[in-house]
Amino acid sequence: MTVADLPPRGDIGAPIQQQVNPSGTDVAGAYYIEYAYRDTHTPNMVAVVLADYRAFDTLGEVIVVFAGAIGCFFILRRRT
Amino acid sequence: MNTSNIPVLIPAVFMFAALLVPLVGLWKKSLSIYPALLGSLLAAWFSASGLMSTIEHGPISYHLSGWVPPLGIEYILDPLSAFICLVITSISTIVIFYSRSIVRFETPEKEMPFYALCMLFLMGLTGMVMTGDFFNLYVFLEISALAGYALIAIGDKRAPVAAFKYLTLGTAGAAFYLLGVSFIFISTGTLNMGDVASVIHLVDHTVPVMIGLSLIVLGTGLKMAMFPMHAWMPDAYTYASSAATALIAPIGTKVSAYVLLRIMFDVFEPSYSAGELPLAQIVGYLGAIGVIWGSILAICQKELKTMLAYSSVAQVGYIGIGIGLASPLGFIGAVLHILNHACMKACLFLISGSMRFRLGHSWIPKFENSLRITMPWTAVAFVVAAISMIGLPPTAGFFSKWYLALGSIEQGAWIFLIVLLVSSLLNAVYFFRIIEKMYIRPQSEEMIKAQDQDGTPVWGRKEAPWSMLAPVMLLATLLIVLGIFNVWIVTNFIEFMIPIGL
Amino acid sequence: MKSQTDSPIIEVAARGLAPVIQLIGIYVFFHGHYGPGGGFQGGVLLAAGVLLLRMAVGFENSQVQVPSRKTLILCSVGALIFAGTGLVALLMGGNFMDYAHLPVPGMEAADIRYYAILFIEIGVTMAVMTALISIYDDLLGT
Amino acid sequence: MLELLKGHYAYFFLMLLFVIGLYAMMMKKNLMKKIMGMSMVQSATIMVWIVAAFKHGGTVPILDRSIPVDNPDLYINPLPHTLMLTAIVVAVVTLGVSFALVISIYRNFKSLDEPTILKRMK
Amino acid sequence: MQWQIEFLLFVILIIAALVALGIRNLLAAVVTLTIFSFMAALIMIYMGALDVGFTEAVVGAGVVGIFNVVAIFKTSRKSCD
Repeated sequence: MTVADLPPRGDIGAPIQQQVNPSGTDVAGAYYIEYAYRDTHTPNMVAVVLADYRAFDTLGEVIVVFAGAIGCFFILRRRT
Repeated sequence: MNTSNIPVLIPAVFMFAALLVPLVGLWKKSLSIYPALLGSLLAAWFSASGLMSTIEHGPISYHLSGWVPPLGIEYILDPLSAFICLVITSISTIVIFYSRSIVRFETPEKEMPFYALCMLFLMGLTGMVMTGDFFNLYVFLEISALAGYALIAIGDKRAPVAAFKYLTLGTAGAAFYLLGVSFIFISTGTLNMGDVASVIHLVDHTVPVMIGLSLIVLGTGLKMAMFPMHAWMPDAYTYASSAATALIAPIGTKVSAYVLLRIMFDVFEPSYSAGELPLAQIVGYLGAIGVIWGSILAICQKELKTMLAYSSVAQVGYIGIGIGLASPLGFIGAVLHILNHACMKACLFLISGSMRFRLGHSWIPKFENSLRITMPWTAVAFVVAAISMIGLPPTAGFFSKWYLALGSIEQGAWIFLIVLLVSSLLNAVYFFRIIEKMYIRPQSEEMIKAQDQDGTPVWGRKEAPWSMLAPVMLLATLLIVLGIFNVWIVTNFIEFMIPIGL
Repeated sequence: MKSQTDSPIIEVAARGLAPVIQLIGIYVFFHGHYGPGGGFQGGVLLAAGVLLLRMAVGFENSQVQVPSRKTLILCSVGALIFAGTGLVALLMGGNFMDYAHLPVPGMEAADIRYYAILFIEIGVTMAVMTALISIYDDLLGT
Repeated sequence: MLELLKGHYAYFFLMLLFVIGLYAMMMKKNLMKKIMGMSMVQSATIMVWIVAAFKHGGTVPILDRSIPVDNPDLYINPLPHTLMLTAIVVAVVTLGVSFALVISIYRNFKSLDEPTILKRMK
Repeated sequence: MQWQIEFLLFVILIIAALVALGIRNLLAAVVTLTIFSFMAALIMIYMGALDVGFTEAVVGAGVVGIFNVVAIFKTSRKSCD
């Protein structure tokens, strides 16, 4: 029953859809929508967030893929 | 290099080392250890200088991609994270230095992926320690977990089964963590830890936040092998190869304990996670049960590595007790135990590796007093580490238990005190059993006969090569040094780490 | 799957279909700035093309496209392109991954970011494509 | 009650899926079935974030010249989408490693059935 | 908003999950899992997450399917439960 206390789906008043937090900092989502094109001249906001604002996450993602490849190599390949 | 770049440089050094190992290793296999060794030395240097600078000038906040924290990812170097990073990097340097011949012996032809996975594992751990962002923590958790699954899967014939168990439980833990983070994200609208800390008091009475925190604790507890969730650990540590175990066992679970400390006391206020929701108390009592349970099961084991794995369950329980006390003394005990236990476990697992390398087994009923003749220095190191595990005064292990005991007396938590005393006795039982076999039990007929046929003198003949002996002796010395200087460590480093409000 | 399939229809179909899939992959990769897509999806599609060939015409005959000895090296080179871009930004005085500090003369910061995103996506594509092929080769055990 | 159901039914379905996946991970005996349960757990977690990002009246987070960006209510939140892209990649790679482990287990024990494997481990 | 369609998608998603776990033939289970993945992608696209839905479709139908089939090919095809 915990999900019943979450904000309903699609609610514009939910905390993640605000522009400013109660503590005065910007909420990331609204900032990305507003400034993504101005900062990078790229229309696809998801690509901007992926490759610029949170680039280190994406680097981690690539490293995860690399770790998977190396891991399978380590587990299965019997001769090089 | 500017000190302000240190927070990102520690994981980045490991990352570049991991990416360089295949390039070097596919060209010439025997060279693949050098990028790994160089990388971990460099990272150790960075974390030492980071610790010094953060004690002098205060915490450093690093903005990745140059965006201000709630927008970009933030890395934080404060005394606690720098200290844990220093522990990780120095232990890993020692273990990688040790691993050179044993990797060639136990997993032949696979040096290149082994060292690449080591570097990825360490990158994940240091990233988890440094990060100030909930989702970035998840990514690094998965990097270290994936490397860990693969490292554990090679070794004994039964190792893949253990690794599969670890994989299912670890993935479930990561999914719990991600679900918990999603609840907190939906309730607060931000992922940055500092930002969450500043708005959490507005929403922390709502059910999703409570459930979210509980799910995070559950997921991290799975990774940390807290008592009811420890099922993956003994098998995994027993069947994996010695070098992999020596790398994963001392530091892998400790980082999850650090994450728990961070989230419960830094992001959420201690009065919330230890008062309003009794999560810290639950962690403490589960830790107490785990201490007793792990110690009792360790007594029943016949294989040295399994015994050490069960004793790891017990030692993680001590950290749980330190969290459960939710007081400055408990915090000091937990952090000091992270350091001490990393050194002790690394030392013991390295010794079991040396035994496998020279004797071909680490089966306790086959130990006898020829060990003290054939491997004298290793036996001495084992005694020092065992004394430290039991917790006798001159060694490091005593002092973390001492702080935990002081904390539980201060809180009036007598159950924890009793658990600490009883567990020391149980530790004594299972370690003295081995020491007795090592020093007193006479040689069996077959062994003497075999040596006679060999005809060569056996005195000190089978001691491990110096590249394996030196790390073991270094760790054993370190245990005594840490024990002597523990007050200096606590007053100069750990005092700065205690979170506000504890 | 190890040997060549008996049916020529499958082989012809796979040989005809694989370049189309890879073309779509390249389109998805370059169109990532303007629509759904980007490095990861493009890489997966490129890998899917190669995997289709590996399944249909056999392991030995599909070495021409991506030799399986080179996959791990290419994967780490792809990740190094990504990480190296960040490192260059660090050495030029910015923070790690701060593309505005990349040494490209005569461009404003937003445009540098635009091209830097494209550049790092090349690394992502390379790494993902070769890693997936490498995992497939290892699973098949040759 | 109906209002609650209409706003939250996605969450209820996803929790159900999460529990089904967990059940499969714990109770199924075949290793491949365990892996399937694992991927269901991950899918459920991913979709919780996606559902949370949704906005009534919002469009997809790709810049449309005719819709002004000054009002963030007109675009769906792009942050959870980005995060879940990473999570999907992680899920796929975990799946790959688990298949490698399964194949390795099958080489050693010639079975994928958990009780049989445990019996042969002795 | 036609929420009935989405409700139907969710119901199919759950049914596909249950069927995939129930079938004894692993190859059939993999096919059902692909349906599951496709439904998940449709739901994501319905929620406006084009990138995620696209990725899920590419990955779930393409790569994961291939890996599943290879794993079953290298091991056994029958499941006891």
